Amino acid sequence: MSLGKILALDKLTNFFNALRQNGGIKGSLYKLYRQDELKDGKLVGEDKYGNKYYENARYFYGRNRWVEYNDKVYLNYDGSQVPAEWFGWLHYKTDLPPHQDPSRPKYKWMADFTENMSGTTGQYVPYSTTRSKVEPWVPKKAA
Amino acid sequence: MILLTNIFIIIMLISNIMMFLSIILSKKSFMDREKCSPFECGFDPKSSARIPFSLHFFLITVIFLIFDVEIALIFPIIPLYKLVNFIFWTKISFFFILILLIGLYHEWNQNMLNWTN
Amino acid sequence: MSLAKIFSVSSRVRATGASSLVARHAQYSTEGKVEKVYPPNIPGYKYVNAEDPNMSMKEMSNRAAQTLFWTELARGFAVTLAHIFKEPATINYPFEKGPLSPRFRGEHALRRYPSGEERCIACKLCEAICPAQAITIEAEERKDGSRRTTRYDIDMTKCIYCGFCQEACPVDAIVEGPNFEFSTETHEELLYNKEKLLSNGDKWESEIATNIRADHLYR
Amino acid sequence: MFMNDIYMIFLGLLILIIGILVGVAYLTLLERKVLGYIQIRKGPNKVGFMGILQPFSDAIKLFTKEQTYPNFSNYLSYYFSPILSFILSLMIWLLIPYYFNMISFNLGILFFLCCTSLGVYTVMVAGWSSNSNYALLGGLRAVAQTISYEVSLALILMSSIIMIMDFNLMMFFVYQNYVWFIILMFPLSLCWMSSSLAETNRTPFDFAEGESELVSGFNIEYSSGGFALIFLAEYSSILFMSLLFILMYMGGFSLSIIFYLKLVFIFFLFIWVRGTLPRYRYDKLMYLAWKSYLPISLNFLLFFLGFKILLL
Amino acid sequence: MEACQVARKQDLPPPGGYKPIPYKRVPAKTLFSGYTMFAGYFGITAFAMYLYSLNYKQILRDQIEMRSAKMAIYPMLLAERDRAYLKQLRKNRDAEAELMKDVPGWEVGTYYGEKVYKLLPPDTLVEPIFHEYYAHSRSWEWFQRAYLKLRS
Repeated sequence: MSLGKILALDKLTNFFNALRQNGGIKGSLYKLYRQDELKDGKLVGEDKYGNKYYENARYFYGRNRWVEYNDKVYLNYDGSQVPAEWFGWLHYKTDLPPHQDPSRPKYKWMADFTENMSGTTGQYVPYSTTRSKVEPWVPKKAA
Repeated sequence: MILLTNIFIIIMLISNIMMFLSIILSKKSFMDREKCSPFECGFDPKSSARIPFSLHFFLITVIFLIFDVEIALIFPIIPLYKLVNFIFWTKISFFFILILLIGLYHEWNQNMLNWTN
Repeated sequence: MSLAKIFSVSSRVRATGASSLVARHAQYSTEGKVEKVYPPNIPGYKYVNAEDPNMSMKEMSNRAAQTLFWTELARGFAVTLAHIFKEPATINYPFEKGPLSPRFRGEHALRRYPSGEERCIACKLCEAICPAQAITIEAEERKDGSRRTTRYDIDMTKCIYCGFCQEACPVDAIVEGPNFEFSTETHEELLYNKEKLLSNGDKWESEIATNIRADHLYR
Repeated sequence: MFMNDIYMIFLGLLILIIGILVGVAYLTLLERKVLGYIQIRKGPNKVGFMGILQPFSDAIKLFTKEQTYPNFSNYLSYYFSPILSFILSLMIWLLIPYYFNMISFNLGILFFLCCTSLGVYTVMVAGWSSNSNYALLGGLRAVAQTISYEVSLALILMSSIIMIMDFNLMMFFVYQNYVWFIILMFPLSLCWMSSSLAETNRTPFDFAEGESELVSGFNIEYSSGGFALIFLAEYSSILFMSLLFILMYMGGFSLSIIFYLKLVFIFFLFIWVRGTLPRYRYDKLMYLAWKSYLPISLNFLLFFLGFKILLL
Repeated sequence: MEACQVARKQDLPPPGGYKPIPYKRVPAKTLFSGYTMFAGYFGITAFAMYLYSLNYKQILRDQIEMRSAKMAIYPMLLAERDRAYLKQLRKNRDAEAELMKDVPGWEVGTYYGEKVYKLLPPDTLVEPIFHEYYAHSRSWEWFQRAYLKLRS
């Protein structure tokens, strides 16, 4: 065990790395406010909605991959904002991030990703997709 | 004493205001018959809650009463040591506590302190 | 009643106290009486009940010290204090997410063929097998003569996420996708119809397809 | 000048009450955090800046919830017992050695004993008046436990009083200049610690609210403000018990930041105990009070009385 | 289907088999025996008692010092009090003289030259009653003295 490890200097280095990566003291405070945590990591990629994906193997399995949501959503981040392409990588299902995975299907009918819209005006409202079985009689108007 | 009374009144006001505020501020209140029934895991209460309870609790209270009275008798020896003859004070306080101790052991011996029989 | 009797601390000690023990020996040490050994020492058996503690002076003082100075409790406190400084296992949820299997059964989706044609042929196997009877299907002939559903409703509040529907489906049309973040504020929003399920499929096709591919060896 | 004194006293009282309430709020946060870290998880860390506003959001939630009144409950006693317990726990806090212009009790320890003894009644009345079997049983248990430990509590307290020969809490500081009483009477201080745990219904002895059998104990029928007041009263009495431990055994009141650090440490000890020890058994609890702590405290009382007589 | 041909490894126990499971209860190491702990406790308590006795003697000395200081300062405090009292009496007298200066025949301390207490020797200090003592001072001072108990 080296002297630095005994004196926990590596922890200090990690802390300062995280501080530098998150944009100084002010930026770090903002990160703490928004994400409750200060972590340093390697940027793996960014999806088209502006969410950034990071990785750092120093943390234990389950915490070593994380997403930082787009700054525009501020505190309205939600777990369902992670698009389907990155879902598997973030949930440790695969180690290949989507932009390095050629086998992912890309069809033109594939829809844009939306987050969970419950509680907003864009929420899903159920309706019947069939013709109704009973059709009302509409009297013919005398011409 | 007047000051203490005043402080008591203020504290009483504060706590009453807190309780009253909570009643006023209660957002949700629709009356439900089930909600007002005593909590018994979803059942209606099978029997009245004002039932006679185990005698142990009562016996404990009686023993407590004895000891609390004795404690109330011990407390005055503190201010008394400045007022009375020192030899008397020593003897009285010493023997009082000794008798209390022996009384405790006697109760123990008579199985008064057993919770279960 | 002797003074020693008053001062003996409890009835139990009094019963096994020195003087009465001698008396009992005098009473029972007649011929042929087998003294009961306690705890009983029978070969092949292990005595598991509480045994009387060792009453030697050293052991007694050890026990008294343990009780009086909380040594054993202090050990427990040390253990919990050590736990405070361990790294907590909390996952910072919306930013970090726990591991999921490709077989995870989440929100339902209706898939399409790569051409964009919907897969479902309205065979109603899923409706038949659904143990919670959450699926309702109505079928009609489409204009081009193929058999399609006009109604494909899933009551997500009835669904028990058993996965039988995707097992039963012959064309991989209905699947349970990986999504679990579809909680809603009202009950109505969970009564999915065909359009919703198809749009789910369109949204999640990338992930559903890779999941099926990852599992293809075992299907 | 004369009215100034009175204004200052009421200002001090106001600061004291606000301090207690905020302190209790943050103690709950501390408790949740420490329990979390003992169980290798983080406590609340989302509300406000890293969870710092959690207690306030809890308080707002509690006070805006619906207040229910159980059928056939004795309404007045049901309504007023939480208020009374809150009043009593605030009254105890008048004893705190205060920096400016508060009451200096010459018989402070007697005042403390009176207030804690009265606290039993609120629990009993709350349990009885809510007309629920769980509440009644929880109340009975709490009363039996509290009064049993009150005896040993008073007797342990008596040993310390014998050492200082005064009822004024400020005298503890004078008499602990050379040596803390925790060194002088170590087993007694441990007894006091566990007795105060039992007196405040804290974890190894929390039979008043044993979840497995009594759901929530005597406060089961309380919601919203009533529950909040009971909760506040319990925690502020815990806080005062830890203050008293500092006063009696760890150097008394020294008007310095160290005093408050010690106070926080003792409260941390309370939480630590909660995170470590499982619940006791009820008959063992009674035996502990009557067959262990009472004889021990009486014997120590005799011993210290003899020691003091030698010195006098 | 190319993945089917990949040789897959069967999960087997490690070479040499699994390690034995430690099931025996290992009691924690005891650092001190009961005797040592009791001896330590008695030692520490004896030492603390010695320190306490030192402290107690110090407190007794302090008390004596405080008592003698009080005794030393007591005459001065008394004198201060008397002086303030007399000053107030003089103030009362001056105020009376000021007030009654346009009344012919008025003498301060008497009723038109007639003494109030006829049998007293002339140089006796007559202590006024409480309200008369504060008669010519501000009412606030009177209030402060009269309701002194509000402060306790």
